[in-house]
Amino acid sequence: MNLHEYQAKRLFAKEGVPIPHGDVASTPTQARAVARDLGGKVVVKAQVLTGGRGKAGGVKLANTPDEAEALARRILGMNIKGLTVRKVLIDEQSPGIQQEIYLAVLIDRARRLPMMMASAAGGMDIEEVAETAPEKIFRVHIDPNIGLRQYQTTYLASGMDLPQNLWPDFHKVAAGLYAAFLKNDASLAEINPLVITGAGKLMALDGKMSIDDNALYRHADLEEMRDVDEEPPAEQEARLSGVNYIQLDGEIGCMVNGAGLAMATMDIIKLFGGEPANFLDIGGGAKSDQVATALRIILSDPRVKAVLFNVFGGIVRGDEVARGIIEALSQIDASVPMVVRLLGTNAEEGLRILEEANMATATTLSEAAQKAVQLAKGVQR
Amino acid sequence: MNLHEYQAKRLFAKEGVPIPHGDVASTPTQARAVARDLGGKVVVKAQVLTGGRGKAGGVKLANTPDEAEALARRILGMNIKGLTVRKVLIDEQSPGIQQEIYLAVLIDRARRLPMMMASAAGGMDIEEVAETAPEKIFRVHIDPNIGLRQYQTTYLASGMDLPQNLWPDFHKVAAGLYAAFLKNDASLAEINPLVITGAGKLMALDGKMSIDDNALYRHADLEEMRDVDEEPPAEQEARLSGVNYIQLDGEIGCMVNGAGLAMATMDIIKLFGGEPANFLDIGGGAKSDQVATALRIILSDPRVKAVLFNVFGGIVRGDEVARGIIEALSQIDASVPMVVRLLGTNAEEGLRILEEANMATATTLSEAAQKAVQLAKGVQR
Amino acid sequence: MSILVNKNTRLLVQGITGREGSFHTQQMVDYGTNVVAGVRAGKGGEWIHGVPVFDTVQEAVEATGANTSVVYVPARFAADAIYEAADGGIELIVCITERIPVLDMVKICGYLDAKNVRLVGPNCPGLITPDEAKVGIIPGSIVMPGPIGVVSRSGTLTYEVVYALTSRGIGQTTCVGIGGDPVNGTSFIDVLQMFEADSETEQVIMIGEIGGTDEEKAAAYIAHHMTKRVTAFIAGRTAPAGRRMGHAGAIVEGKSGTAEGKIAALEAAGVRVAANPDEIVGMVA
Amino acid sequence: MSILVNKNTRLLVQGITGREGSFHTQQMVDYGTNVVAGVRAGKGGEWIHGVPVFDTVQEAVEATGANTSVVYVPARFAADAIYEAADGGIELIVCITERIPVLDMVKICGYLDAKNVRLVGPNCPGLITPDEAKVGIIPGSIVMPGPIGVVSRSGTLTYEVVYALTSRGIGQTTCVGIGGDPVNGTSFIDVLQMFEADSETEQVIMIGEIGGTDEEKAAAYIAHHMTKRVTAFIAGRTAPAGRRMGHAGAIVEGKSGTAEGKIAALEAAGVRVAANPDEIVGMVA
Repeated sequence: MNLHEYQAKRLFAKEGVPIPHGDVASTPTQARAVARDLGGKVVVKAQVLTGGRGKAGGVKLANTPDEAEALARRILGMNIKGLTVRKVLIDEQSPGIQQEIYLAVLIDRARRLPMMMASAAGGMDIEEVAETAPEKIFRVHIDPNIGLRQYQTTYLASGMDLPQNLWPDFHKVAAGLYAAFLKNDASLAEINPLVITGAGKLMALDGKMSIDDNALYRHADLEEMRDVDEEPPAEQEARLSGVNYIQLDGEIGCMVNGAGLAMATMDIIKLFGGEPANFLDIGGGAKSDQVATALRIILSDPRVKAVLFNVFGGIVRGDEVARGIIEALSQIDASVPMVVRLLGTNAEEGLRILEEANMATATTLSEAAQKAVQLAKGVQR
Repeated sequence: MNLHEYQAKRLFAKEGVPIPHGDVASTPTQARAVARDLGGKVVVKAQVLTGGRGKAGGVKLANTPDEAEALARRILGMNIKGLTVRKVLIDEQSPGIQQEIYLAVLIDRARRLPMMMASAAGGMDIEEVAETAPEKIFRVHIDPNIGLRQYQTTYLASGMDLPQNLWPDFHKVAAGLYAAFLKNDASLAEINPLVITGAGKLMALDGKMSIDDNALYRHADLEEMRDVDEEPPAEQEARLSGVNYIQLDGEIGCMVNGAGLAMATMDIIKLFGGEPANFLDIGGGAKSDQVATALRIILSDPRVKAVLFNVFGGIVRGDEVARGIIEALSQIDASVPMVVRLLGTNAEEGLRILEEANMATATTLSEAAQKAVQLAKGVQR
Repeated sequence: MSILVNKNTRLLVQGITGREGSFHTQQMVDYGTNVVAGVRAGKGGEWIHGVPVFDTVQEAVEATGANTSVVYVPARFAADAIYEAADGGIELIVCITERIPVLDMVKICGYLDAKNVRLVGPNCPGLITPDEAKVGIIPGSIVMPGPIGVVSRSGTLTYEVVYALTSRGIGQTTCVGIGGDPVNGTSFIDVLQMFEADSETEQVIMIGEIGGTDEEKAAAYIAHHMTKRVTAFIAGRTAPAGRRMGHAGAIVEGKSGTAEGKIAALEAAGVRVAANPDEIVGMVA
Repeated sequence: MSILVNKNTRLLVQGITGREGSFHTQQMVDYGTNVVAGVRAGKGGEWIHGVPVFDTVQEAVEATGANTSVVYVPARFAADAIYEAADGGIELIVCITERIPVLDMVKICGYLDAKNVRLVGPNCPGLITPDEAKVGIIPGSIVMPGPIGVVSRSGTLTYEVVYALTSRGIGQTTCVGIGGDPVNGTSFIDVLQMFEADSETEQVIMIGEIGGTDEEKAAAYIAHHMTKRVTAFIAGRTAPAGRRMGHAGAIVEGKSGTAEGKIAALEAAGVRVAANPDEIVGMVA
């Protein structure tokens, strides 16, 4: 789960990371009030869960509450990469910035440890820095048993040639960022830029945070931060019933168990000239009612012209899946043709159930995909 | 630093360990008020930092507030093993106790890990159980990186044959005790007895806790719990100036650097027929003002008839020690004879300073101890 | 021969009384796996599918000599189960459970490394050595003994490939699902190393997917250390780029997280990469 | 020969700019120890007593090839210094600092064990191999080369014994102060093992004190594994029993924490135990 900038920065501030004074607003009037309280010179920032908002015109400076209101009016409702801006963050301006630093913590999958990365070349172009001048990015791995140690932040600060009088403050910011990462079960916590202000202090001007979905059960406070407005309704329903669903642009709905097999199924649909309408993994241990929900979600997409079921039972059982399909079809008026491929645990029982209900079946994945592509084309005719 | 029962139990309760309702009282009137609030049937318990208070009559049951007041009057001011009782804990009685369990966490020096011990044979005689039936004591080592795990408390509970319906509660109590141990940098946290009440619930009837003195700098709240009334004034002064001093019954004051050498010095005094008046380790890095304080403390004991200085410089420097002695002697009217033995780092400079001041010196430890014993006897004549 | 599990496996089932644990214990017993014990605190003394249940792993190991465990307990109890297995003297832990928080896995992996205990998974289908031992949830009906070692980050995609092999009469030494979580116990390299050392394994099939850099590292390993032929499939060529947050992932992975990057690395290492899973069978036949 | 430190020791001083660090660096340099670097964050680039100072251990190790470090930093920064040394590639860490909380030491020891890094101390005087290297605070003037290995839990009591040896012309291979804290890096057994294996050490002197069970464990080790003669002294025969709290300590240690218990265990293992430190010299002569 991704957090908005204002949410991430508040979590950082809780751990002692300095952030600008500011508040979030949902209307131009609110934006004006916040700007007035901050003395007028503010920055108005679209809160939207995607990158590139700056280039899209979602971040603007205002010098008066009037200007802030006008900018908020322009930015609120703006569409950035398919997402509607519903909130703006109004922060006080930080004049005379001396330097922009990049600082982040994430999981390094290869070393299986959290890693902190820092670079003196912060700001927008950090990915380019990573590619063209990787020696400008300094990294330390953090042993979770002993935490981030002062010598590690000294190594980063000294590597970045940070002025020595800022080393103790940098340690506090880095320790705060790591604490926010750890306490909130984040998979990413990033400050870009961390600036040296005109007054010579460190301040986190922007913040990003992704939370490990698997850990949300122990963070009720974070679950409440979820911005359901930014989530397509079908994906929301899927999430609530434990199904992993991502809507795409094609015409063949897929219901598969296992993310790898789901991706392979999409790949093979494309290989045979079709376009998948979605990624859908019903997950391990899926019960028949989950299968029914998944099918309802697939069919709620009007672009879907055929559905391919590809279930290879292991922890999922074929009979449960078959019953879920039959149950769902009894409730939905499904005019769309379907192909079912069922193998593995309890597949025989599942196939018996499906054949009783006159469903079309297939044996190999290639066969199933080709049938689905043909069926989808047949409907188009 | 040792905590009183009521302090330890409050720290346990903070971590979710059930304790009886109760409060502490310094006067019989207060004791009466607490007993009245608790409904009259209470237990009155002397709060004193030593064992054996039960046998000394420091723990008594009362059935009415009047009885509680009378008992408090009798117990307050009582002398138990040299310590005066200044507070009593008034707890509600726990009727119908079904079983007494022993539960403790401490550092196992050999394994270098915290260890939890539990026994179904709790109560007063647990040391005897340890000696005669060690198989009745169950132990688990706790890796501080992963904490106390549920399977470990299951092992303890199943080993003790605790009724299965109490296993979840026992896990909570054990986890709470370990949390209290860890959060407060304890070297010992002990519940004895942990009882199964008549209502079938677990409850910590007594509690003991020792805090690691070296960690007190990060626990201002615990430092405030220190009961300075239970500390001899000389030991308190020593502690505040960073000197490790324990008053004994003999006539030869010792000032030594290093605990091992201090003990060896005491041993050799005894070997030559003397009795040490104290254990005193001025510690590593002792400065001259600390030496002066230490000497003042030694001489404040009227039983002292001679003083033996035994300082082997390493991190402590001989010249600093010598200056401290001279400085102290310039402030104190010391009629007591002294022997100084000074070796190691900067010893030459120290000896020069001492010889200038006409102090008696010795070369070997045996020689120094013998001289001190003779000087002490000379004063007696 | 085979790797990791075989006739000498003495299997302990953690969470044997749960819905999944009980169902798959039956499947493993039916397959002929030597399931010697189950664990569920509070159910010690009971029997399930002819398997004795104990309150703790320690008791189970002492009583039965179990050397391998398989974990079916729900995610929030899985870390506890893995630590218990490691402390109880189990040498190989196979964790089927999915949705374990990644920071829990970071601590678990560090702990197990220090103890020299191997973990396969989590969020994996387990492993199977045909006709010897099935540990996890890979359907026994789709495998047969033979010369191919299979290792995969994916669950059901593994079944797909193994089923196709068996349908064509090509058997397997051992099939290992290492799981697709960001942090897990056993990597491609670990398993490739074991297959390289296993005298009966003649060829290896490796099934990867997008994300992380495990396939790229495996490619480097294969190029320098493998004498046996490796055939691969990478899922996710058509997967849409997620709405990425922040720059950190890109800094770490660069282009290497993509299917194209992985396929290029593998092909550079001499690995033949199939365009679809059905194709693999023809490539190893 | 000798153990742990010698002419090949390339010493790094952590906390080199502090009062103790600076003073003892001078002493170590004067003794002829190969002090190659010092560390103090923020003072990188400076020089102290002819020794270059670095901001981090990593930089110091890269620049100078330091293999051993000695820690003089104050207690609340000592854990950080030890972790830094271990992460920086130091093989032997000698921690002079006293008053480190015991729970910090528990974590440190676990961390170092997993990394295979040796720690001597904390709260110890360090070690010295006469005429080769002095690491810590043992006065160089009281030692001389010779055939006796000395190991001790006490600081100044060690000096006492070593001084007596040297005064009588009996030299030492290496003198090791392991420190008297409840949890520390190196035990009597670790050092006894090294002396047993060291070809130049002919006899060993072991100096213990009351508390814990390290001397008893050493006694068992000596009985079964030592061929060289061990002579011991235990301080604290006359120490008063502390006002003990709770029963836990007694359950763990029983009678073994007392001087009587330790002396009995050592004598049962064939170790001769001196009644006072001056006596030891005559027993090894």
